[in-house]
Amino acid sequence: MKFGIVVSEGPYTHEASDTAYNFVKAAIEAGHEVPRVFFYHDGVNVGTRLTVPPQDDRNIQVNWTNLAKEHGIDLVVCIAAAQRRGILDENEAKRQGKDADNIAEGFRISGLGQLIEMGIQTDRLMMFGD
Amino acid sequence: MKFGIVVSEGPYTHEASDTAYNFVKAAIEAGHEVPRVFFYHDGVNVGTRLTVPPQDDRNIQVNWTNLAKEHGIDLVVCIAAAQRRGILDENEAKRQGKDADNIAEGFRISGLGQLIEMGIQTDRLMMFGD
Amino acid sequence: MMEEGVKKFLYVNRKAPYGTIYALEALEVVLIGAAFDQDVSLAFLDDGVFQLTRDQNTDGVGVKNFSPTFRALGDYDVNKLYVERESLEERGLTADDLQEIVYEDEDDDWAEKPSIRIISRAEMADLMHDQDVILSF
Amino acid sequence: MMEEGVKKFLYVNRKAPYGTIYALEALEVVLIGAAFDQDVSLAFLDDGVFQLTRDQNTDGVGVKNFSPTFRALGDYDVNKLYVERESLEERGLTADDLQEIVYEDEDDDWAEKPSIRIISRAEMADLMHDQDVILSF
Amino acid sequence: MSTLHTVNKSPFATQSLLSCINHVKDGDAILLIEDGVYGAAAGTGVSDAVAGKAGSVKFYVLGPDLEARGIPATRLLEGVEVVDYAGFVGLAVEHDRAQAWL
Amino acid sequence: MSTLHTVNKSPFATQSLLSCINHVKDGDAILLIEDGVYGAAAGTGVSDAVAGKAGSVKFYVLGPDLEARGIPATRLLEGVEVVDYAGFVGLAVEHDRAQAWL
Repeated sequence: MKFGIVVSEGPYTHEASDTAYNFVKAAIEAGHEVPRVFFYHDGVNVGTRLTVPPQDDRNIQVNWTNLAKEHGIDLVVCIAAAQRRGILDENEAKRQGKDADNIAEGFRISGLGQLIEMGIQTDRLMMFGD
Repeated sequence: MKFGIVVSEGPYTHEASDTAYNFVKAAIEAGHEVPRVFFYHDGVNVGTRLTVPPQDDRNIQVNWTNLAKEHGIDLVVCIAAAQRRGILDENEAKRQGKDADNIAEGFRISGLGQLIEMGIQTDRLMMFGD
Repeated sequence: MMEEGVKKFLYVNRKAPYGTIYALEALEVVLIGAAFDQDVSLAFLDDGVFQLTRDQNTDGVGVKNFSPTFRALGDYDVNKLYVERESLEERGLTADDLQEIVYEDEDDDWAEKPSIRIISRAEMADLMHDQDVILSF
Repeated sequence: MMEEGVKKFLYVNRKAPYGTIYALEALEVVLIGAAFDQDVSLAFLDDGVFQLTRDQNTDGVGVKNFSPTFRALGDYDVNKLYVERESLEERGLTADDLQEIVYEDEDDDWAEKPSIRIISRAEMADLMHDQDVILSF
Repeated sequence: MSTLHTVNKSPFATQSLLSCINHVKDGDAILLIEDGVYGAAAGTGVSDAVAGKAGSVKFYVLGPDLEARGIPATRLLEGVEVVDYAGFVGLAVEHDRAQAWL
Repeated sequence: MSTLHTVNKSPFATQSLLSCINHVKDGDAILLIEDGVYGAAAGTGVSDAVAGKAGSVKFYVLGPDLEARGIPATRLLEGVEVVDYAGFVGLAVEHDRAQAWL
């Protein structure tokens, strides 16, 4: 079965991104497919490479990046939500005249159409938020 | 009278940073002092210079930066909360081996002691959060 | 599930506007989603019914007023806005407190019709149960 | 207000742990604040009482378990943890469901004493009313 | 000695207003802000709880947040006073401490 | 055709669980996760509401979230079943759609 996943809250502040991560791992272990995870609302903040969590805590961004690499998951950060919250890739930074970007490896910025498309093309849409 | 202000939620997602901003403006207009605003929890996300809000919306970071410049307000972003959420200044980025920083003009990163000190040195502590 | 066909999408709105951004960002999904030719419905229950009230004026708070956008939904062929009666009642509201939102029915000589349909809690449960994809805000 | 003296600081904890970070980050403020030699109290009411329950084990969720830190508060001279009885009762909890948290009383030959004090809702209201600075989490 | 309490959550969504009401002292003030302003309306499922406390505690509501949400002054509970941000500042000055029911 | 409902908020803090219970259909399942797991305990202010619905709807609770919060299995309401993340995935597969009560 194909799962589409939405993460609606930022890392550490809410448990949503942890629950989503644990769900995706379990789904893949059970033989299901997770073609895409869509990060919306504060969820876009999961996709910054600038987090420095305490050494005795998990690194939520790195966990997602590794899981995506291993299983070919498309990690999509919503462009509209990301711009409001200051998550940019190199292209967007250039286009917006910003002098830095912060997107993490394995994440890409794209439009809300990717969320709808995910809803159409998967068998179950799971939302994790606040 | 001296007000200390805590902002506990990120920009756009919650109204907290807007309410705090409107409160601080009104306090200063009424002749009071606001020596410091302390950004904690997701409030640290107010201090990124990478936000690109829609053109017909307010720019929360720029509003704070301008208000602070005009009235000499110390905008302090909590270092522990900021590291978890990926808000870094140039020094912190270097220290943590990160290749970019995102702190906005007029904001500085410092410790939680600045929050306690603010509570001691002001007449009223006002918290705006979720 | 219809692999090639049209899916029923329900956008569930349970939060008040302005205090948090969920209502506004839900509306942004609806507007983009309208281009995908799916069978779209919006549900307003609990504090979500507050999103549709008349005369919202955000000048004093300096936050963007997005309530006029609901009136444009008809132009995007989004015309099924289900509002729960019990949620209105608990909040002291009636249908008259909500904005007038209409669409032009192309199957009825473009007659102007109301997009808001007040339904009972039981009907809301039925509506939710009849969907392929549920997006919660 | 005592411009030069010691202020009464109350940390109000009303949220459950782990679902959100407020409980953990409140504790981080308390630990730093302990160095400032103020008169510090912690209040646990509503879902905040869940922060103090025994036997928390976060291995399965992969989130950091910060509940042992409460037991270290005594070493920081933070030993007034007020827990509201009505909040416990509504949640089916008693004092026995909470961690044992103690401090050594330097005024009583370092005798070990409990830091947790179960108080009524009315006493909680009195406590809140007796503060200079209230930090809410 | 009295306290200014601020409540910023909808009373239909969370328990914050109720918990605040259960912890105020006579002579305190409760200011409803942000989504908390919905608690100031008459004829709702929570208006009895507010009205019942309005004898011993003074209720205020932040006008700009009311207007944003389209709540007309005619719908307010009797005795609830509307203030602007300057009034909010004034309330914080008048009372000895502020407590936010987040 | 049935729905898997997920509730991730404490029933003592918000109305999410109550609203979910008011909108489920017979044969649906409710899975309590994150701070929602507090709703699975017996002897609380909300356990009657959960127990009253447990006849027509199956309640599940996410074990790792229970353990994180130190809630022993002995405190669970009768009929509430504990699942792990694999069980969560299984429930999502078994039902025709998932609805998150955020």
